[in-house]
Amino acid sequence: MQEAMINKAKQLLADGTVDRVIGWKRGEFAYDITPAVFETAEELEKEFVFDDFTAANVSKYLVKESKKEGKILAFLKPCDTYSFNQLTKEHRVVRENVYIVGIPGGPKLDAEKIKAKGITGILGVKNENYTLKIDTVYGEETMPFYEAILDKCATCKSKKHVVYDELIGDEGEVLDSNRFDMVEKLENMTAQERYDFWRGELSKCIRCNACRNVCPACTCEKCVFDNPNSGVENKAPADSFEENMFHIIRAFHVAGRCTDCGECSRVCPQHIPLHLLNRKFIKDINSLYGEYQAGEDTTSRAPLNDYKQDDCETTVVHERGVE
Amino acid sequence: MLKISLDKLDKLFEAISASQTLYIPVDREDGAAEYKKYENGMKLSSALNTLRSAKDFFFPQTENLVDFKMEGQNIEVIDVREESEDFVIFGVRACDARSFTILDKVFLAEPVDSYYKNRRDHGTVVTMACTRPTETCFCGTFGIDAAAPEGDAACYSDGESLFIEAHNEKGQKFIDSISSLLEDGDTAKLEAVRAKTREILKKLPLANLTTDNFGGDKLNEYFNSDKWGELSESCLGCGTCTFVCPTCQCYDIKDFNTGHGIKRFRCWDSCMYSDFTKMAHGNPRLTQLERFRQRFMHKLVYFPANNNGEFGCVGCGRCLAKCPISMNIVKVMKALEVK
Amino acid sequence: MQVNDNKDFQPLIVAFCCNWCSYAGADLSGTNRLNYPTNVKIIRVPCSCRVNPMFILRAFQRGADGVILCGCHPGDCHYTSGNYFTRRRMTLLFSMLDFLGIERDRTRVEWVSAAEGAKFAATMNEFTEAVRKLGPNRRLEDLRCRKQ
Amino acid sequence: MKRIGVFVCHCGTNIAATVDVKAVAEALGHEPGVVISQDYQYMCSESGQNLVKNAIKEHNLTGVVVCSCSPRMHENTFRKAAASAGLNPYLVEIANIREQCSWIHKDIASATEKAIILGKAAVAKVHLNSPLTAGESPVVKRALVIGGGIAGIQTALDIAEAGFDVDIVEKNPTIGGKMAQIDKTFPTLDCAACILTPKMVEASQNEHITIHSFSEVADVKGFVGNFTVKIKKKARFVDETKCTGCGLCTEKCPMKKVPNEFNMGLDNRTAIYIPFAQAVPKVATIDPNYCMMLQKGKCGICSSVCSVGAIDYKQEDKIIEQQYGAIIVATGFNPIKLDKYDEFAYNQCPDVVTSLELERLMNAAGPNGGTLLRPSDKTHPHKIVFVQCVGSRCDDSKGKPYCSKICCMYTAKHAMLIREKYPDTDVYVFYIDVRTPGKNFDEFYRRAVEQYNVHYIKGMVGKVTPRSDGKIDVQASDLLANEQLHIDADMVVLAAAIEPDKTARPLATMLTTQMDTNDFFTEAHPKLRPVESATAGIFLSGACQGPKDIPETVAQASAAAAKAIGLLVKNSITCNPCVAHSDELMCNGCSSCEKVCPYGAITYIDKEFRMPDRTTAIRRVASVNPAVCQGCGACTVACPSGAMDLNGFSNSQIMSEVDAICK
Amino acid sequence: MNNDTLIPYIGVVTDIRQDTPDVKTFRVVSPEGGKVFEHMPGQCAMLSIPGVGEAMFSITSSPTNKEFMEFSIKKCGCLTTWLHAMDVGQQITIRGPYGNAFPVESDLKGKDLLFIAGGIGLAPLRSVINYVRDNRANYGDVQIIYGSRSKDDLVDYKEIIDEWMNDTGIEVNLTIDNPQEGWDGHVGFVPNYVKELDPSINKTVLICGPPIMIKFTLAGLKELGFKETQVYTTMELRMKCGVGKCGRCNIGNKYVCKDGPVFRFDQLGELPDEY
Repeated sequence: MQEAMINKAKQLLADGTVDRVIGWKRGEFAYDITPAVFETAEELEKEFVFDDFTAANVSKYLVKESKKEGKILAFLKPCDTYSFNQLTKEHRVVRENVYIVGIPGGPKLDAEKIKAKGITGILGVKNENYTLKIDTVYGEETMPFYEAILDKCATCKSKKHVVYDELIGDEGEVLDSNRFDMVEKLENMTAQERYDFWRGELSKCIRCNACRNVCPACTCEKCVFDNPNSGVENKAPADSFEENMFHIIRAFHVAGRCTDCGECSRVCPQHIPLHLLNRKFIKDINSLYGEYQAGEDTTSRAPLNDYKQDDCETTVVHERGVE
Repeated sequence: MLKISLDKLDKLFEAISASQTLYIPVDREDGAAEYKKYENGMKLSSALNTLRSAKDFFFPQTENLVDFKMEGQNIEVIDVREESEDFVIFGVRACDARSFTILDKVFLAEPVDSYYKNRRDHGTVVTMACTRPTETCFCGTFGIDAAAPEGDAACYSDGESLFIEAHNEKGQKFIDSISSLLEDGDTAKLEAVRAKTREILKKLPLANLTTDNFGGDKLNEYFNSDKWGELSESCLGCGTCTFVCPTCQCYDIKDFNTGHGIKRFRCWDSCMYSDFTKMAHGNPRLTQLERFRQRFMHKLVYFPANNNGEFGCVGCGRCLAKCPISMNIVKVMKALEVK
Repeated sequence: MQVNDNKDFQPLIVAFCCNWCSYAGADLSGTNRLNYPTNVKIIRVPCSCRVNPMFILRAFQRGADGVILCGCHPGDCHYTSGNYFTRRRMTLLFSMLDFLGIERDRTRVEWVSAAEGAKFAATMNEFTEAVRKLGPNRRLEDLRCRKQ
Repeated sequence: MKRIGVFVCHCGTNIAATVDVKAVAEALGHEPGVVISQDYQYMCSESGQNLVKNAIKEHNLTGVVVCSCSPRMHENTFRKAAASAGLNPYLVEIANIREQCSWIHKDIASATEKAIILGKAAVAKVHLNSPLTAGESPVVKRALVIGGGIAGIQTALDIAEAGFDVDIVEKNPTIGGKMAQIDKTFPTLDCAACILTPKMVEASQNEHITIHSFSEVADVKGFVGNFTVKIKKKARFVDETKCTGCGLCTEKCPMKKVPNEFNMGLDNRTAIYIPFAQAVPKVATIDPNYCMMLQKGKCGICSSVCSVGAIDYKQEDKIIEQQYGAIIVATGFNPIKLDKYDEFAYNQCPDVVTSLELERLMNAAGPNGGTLLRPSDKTHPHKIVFVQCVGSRCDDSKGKPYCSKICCMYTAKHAMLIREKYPDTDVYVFYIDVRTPGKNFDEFYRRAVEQYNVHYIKGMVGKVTPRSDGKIDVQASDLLANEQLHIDADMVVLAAAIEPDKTARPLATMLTTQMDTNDFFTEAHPKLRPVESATAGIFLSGACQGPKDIPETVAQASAAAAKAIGLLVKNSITCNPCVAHSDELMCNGCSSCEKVCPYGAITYIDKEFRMPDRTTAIRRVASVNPAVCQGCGACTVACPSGAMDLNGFSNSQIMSEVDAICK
Repeated sequence: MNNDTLIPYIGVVTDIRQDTPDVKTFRVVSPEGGKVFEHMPGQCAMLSIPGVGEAMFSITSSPTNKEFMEFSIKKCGCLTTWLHAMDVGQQITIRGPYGNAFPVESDLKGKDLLFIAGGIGLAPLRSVINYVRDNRANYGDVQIIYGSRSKDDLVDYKEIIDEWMNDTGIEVNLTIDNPQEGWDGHVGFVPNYVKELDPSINKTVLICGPPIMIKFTLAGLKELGFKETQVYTTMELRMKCGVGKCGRCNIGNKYVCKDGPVFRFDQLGELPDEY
């Protein structure tokens, strides 16, 4: 696949279709892959990588990149195309300046999951028939591939690209994922249990803003949390309230816009399952206002910018689940 | 050297925590380790290092500096400082231990930061030698020996016993307070373990990374390097690297109106943030390139320039593991290096 | 469930009322001398759709024990559709607060028309009582703001 | 930091009895920025206003807080006072310590405490108020009257009299409304047609009035001074401009079995019809549900007999669009349906009729040519029972909670007319109360009782049972005599409650006006602004606002006209400056705000910006049209970055109020 | 515990002077009377209204003034707007003094001095000018070149006219950007005026003003033959702590709040171009 992508990129660069390519660049280790822009065939040959660790969603970079002169080739996984579509819908990217090549999705691996097994000194990771052979300073270790995949890939919602100019590989399908299982599990807890769960999670927040800064829905020119005039600006989780406030408002601001790409949880240094907040909104929207998948198209009305006269009343919250 | 059997660690912790607050690294459900206030029954984490650095003990993410009461035209200043209680941080790794001396150079320089000093004076750092360094470790680059950590007192494990020795008076006082649990031990096996650790350290992928080409005199070589654009291109401008970094100490001072007074607090800030240097009429670091450059120039050039060549990095590897887009000081050093 | 019914607790209730219906309804309950507790403090907004979730969280941060939002009945919005948006926004927000384990009864949306002075008073009595039973807001307060 | 003056009103004892106003003034005097804090007996009085004005000048105030009654009451009073003292009127905030404090609380200590908090919130808000200047928007000098009954006609005539163009939209083929169906009017007993039809003709002949009969309002956009209305002219299959109203077609039409709605279905009309002789416009209309030509494509007689060729079977509904400066709602009323009142056997027995049906039965143009006969067997009734309050003053879900107001009087009228014309007929009236407030009303009622010997019985009719002998058994209780009665009546007349027309509710939604729970339009103020709706530029005329008799309706119709004229004479109106605005530097151009704006006030422009790195970039940003924006604030919440904010109710202002309240 | 520099003192504003349409000068004393602390010319202090903000301002009064400190503050942000709106008697918080100072007791001693200021840039120089006036014997000739947008924008105009211009051995050259009614003095931008006046290259120059003015003036001075080692300026960057710890004003290995704000141009040249 990596070869095919490099060849495609070289071809498109050569024939002038695109001027730049956004993809992923090899790191020091097996897993520390960085999104990068390539401009020449040499760079691509040398550093372009596409493997089990190229999980990063590069759509958000296109907000900036698509406004530059010339056209950029973006390799988008199915989940990334949803983000891209949503950005197009919100006029945040210039569609004409992006040439999208759809590439197969994950599952991608999570180095943190390998490390959590106590495996240290990782020198190389190989996938042999869905068993990971991990070469370490302390000898070779193995673990099942599926135990090391990213959470976001474990609950993949779709292997189908919703936008592309060209595809490499076969098109997949929308999956019947079990992505709401955890949300449901929490809904079935008592309020006290839910409170304790979230206090435990959110108290870990160091307010590094990685979740926000990586989020393709968070592309505000100025975030309310950075704006001294917004009344909610803050830099540090100075009180448990601040942690709640930040995450509630962030989730609310992306409600109906979040495509469930899972990047927030992937990048959280504290492993807070932030995607659950977004998924709760998605689940509510689906069940209360009809199935809606942000990013599926570029024309539909976002659920929060829409209404029906016979929408349920807010009391629906009181009427269901566990108190 | 004095030692205690590893299976008696509980006793040791109980004894320490009886007289002062004890913090030890413990495992969290998600596999990460974090410092927790010791309570009976807690188990010392076997992880190499804690997810957050140990700097929190002396330089917490937020702290209240001073309170104000406003009444008409008048302002009352309320000093909220209190003498810290004595505490012990146990199990600090060599890299984090070194970070304290780096933070000291900032906070204990004149004028001394009394908030930091207060906690530093009351905290005893008990370090723990590494036996299982990992691929992201590069403390050796900064002359740190993971098998011989600094700190007020240091501990070493040979797999059976925990050996402990004092590095200064504070450390000695600590050892004295638990001496009844300790016995003299033979260090032969320990020395073998340490030698093995040092062998592993040499085999790590970053073992050959050196600071030879960095330092206070390298401003011109690196500041205008054309590499910064490429390196910073994918930086998200989040604060993860700075917040997990044991030596990053930039802070912001903010006021919070509680409705019945003003709390002035300081909190960690990040030079990676777009508003870090923003003023009413402009920003000297306009793009992520400048902000990204600042962080690494500070650690590799500016800090050594002011501190006799000491670098502002201890090679703990947290940023290597945690950066959402895996851009880090090692990649920067390798890309920039002019030999 | 709270066993203690917090008889002596005086909750602080912030009520956001839309200018056209609910604020007028509140006025009417005054004109008709229909009592409700002093715990309720009303903030006038042009439309219920002006109420940003941030305002609600802000109130809780600052020590409110309950927040109620009143607007025109669906279909009667002075601005045609404002309260329809309110309804969606608040349903999702309240659901999220519930998801985080914040007591459901601390938040409410009620449609009160300009003619429903009695409903306004009754709603406020009832809501205050419901919040009183819950006791002080502890799960969504900012400790720094707690009154010493 | 603002220099704020606080003015606490006693409102006589309205506030001062439950709120310690001195303590409020004293406490607010310590708030930051407050340089003067005073209390006064009546702040809204001239001397009270002067107190505010003088303080503004003397203390160089940059903000004013008045703790008084509801801002809905006197906000404008104090804003004007401030403006006259040179302070921008939008630097005034009202703390509502009467309706929302003193009137609802009894304990002085806690009410005072609350008043102080409300005052603090207003002070906190006024700190963040900025001076606002109202923009202007032009007024289209044309009015629309919706409904062509006596209310609509009167309003239209008055507006036209003032020299403005006015359009009447009437859903029926003719104007005239309910009054056209009425026989005589109380308390003078003059003929309704005699006084109404000249007005109808006057309306049709007035050069300023355009009548859109058989038409409906399809869509309303815009705002005061500048409404754009789509009017649907329903197909009547007759060219209005050609039809002379000769009536030949109606005579020749073979389809003669169409229930005649003008006569309450008591007789029939033809498929092509003119509702009544004096209809305006006097133009035939084809009822497509019954016309053979339109239903089956066979017939065409009307077309062949029409000498002017006015029949057009292919006519379709037509939408016309027109701008208006003001809209007057005059949609009127209908008697309620009596389907739920089985006890009165209305559906079972043709001789149980409603009062409006009785009007037609007694009318010379009615089904019996003015002779009162029983609908069942066309015999003369000798005993008639009137039942009052059928569906009015009900606390169950069948009827209406309100008093329909006109029934007592028209029943007295009916009773009197019957007794006058048919002295052999006994008339019984069952009533709960007889309500006769009004000029010469009680005298009228007393004449019915004393002069005409109408049997008024205070009591309820329990059951009405048609008997096989054609009589109707009326079971009732006489509350004064405390006995059960059985009356063998020949006819029973039910005074059915009246309710707003069914078209009113969807119309209210289009107009963005409010209705009460009974679907009557809500006036802007129940006492002081009874003919205006809360929505600027929309006025209320007649029974759409509440039950009314004819004199009251006409009075209100003229009042609504006066209000509308007051608007139309202006060349432009001052816009509400409390509108949304977008901070272009923060705007993402994402279109969320545009999606939630009910007025289409937000558009997007591509604007060139100087970026921080000194390059320029074109960015898509939102732009609000302040003349179109009505200031609801929906956009402010839809905007994730907070770029969109609302003048007068900004994020920071509301948050500062929250803070002050929660302090 | 020892006093910490982050814990401020209280200052009382005893006088407010409207200097220009957007500049006010505030007189600050300690609640007990007298100055809150001593300072040297060029040093700064952190002023704050708790809850509103805290910012660094140069102390415009001379250390030789033993009664009070003065700050000339231009209205440009949240805090300064607040300060401009306050009344006499208002308390503020104040901490400092921060930063280095102009070397009035070393390098500048005995020298002929040329002060060049633009707009509010006079504020830090006024401290030095008055210090020099009060220790006249220690310094040589003094020339002041001061320009602003208009006559109304000249800060401390009254003091300049009434005091400075009447001092012997002080030459004051004023200029405004554009011609104005009631102004018969020089019209033109400061850098050009400096070249026109062609000051002796033996002078030591102290310059402060908007960056663009400094840039062109410096270039002009170099043309005239001045060396970078002869020219001092004072800088402004976002600061929080004032003591070189918070990291905000870091340029290269310098912290403007601690190592500055006064720099000689040759020192600035060694720093990365990030100010």
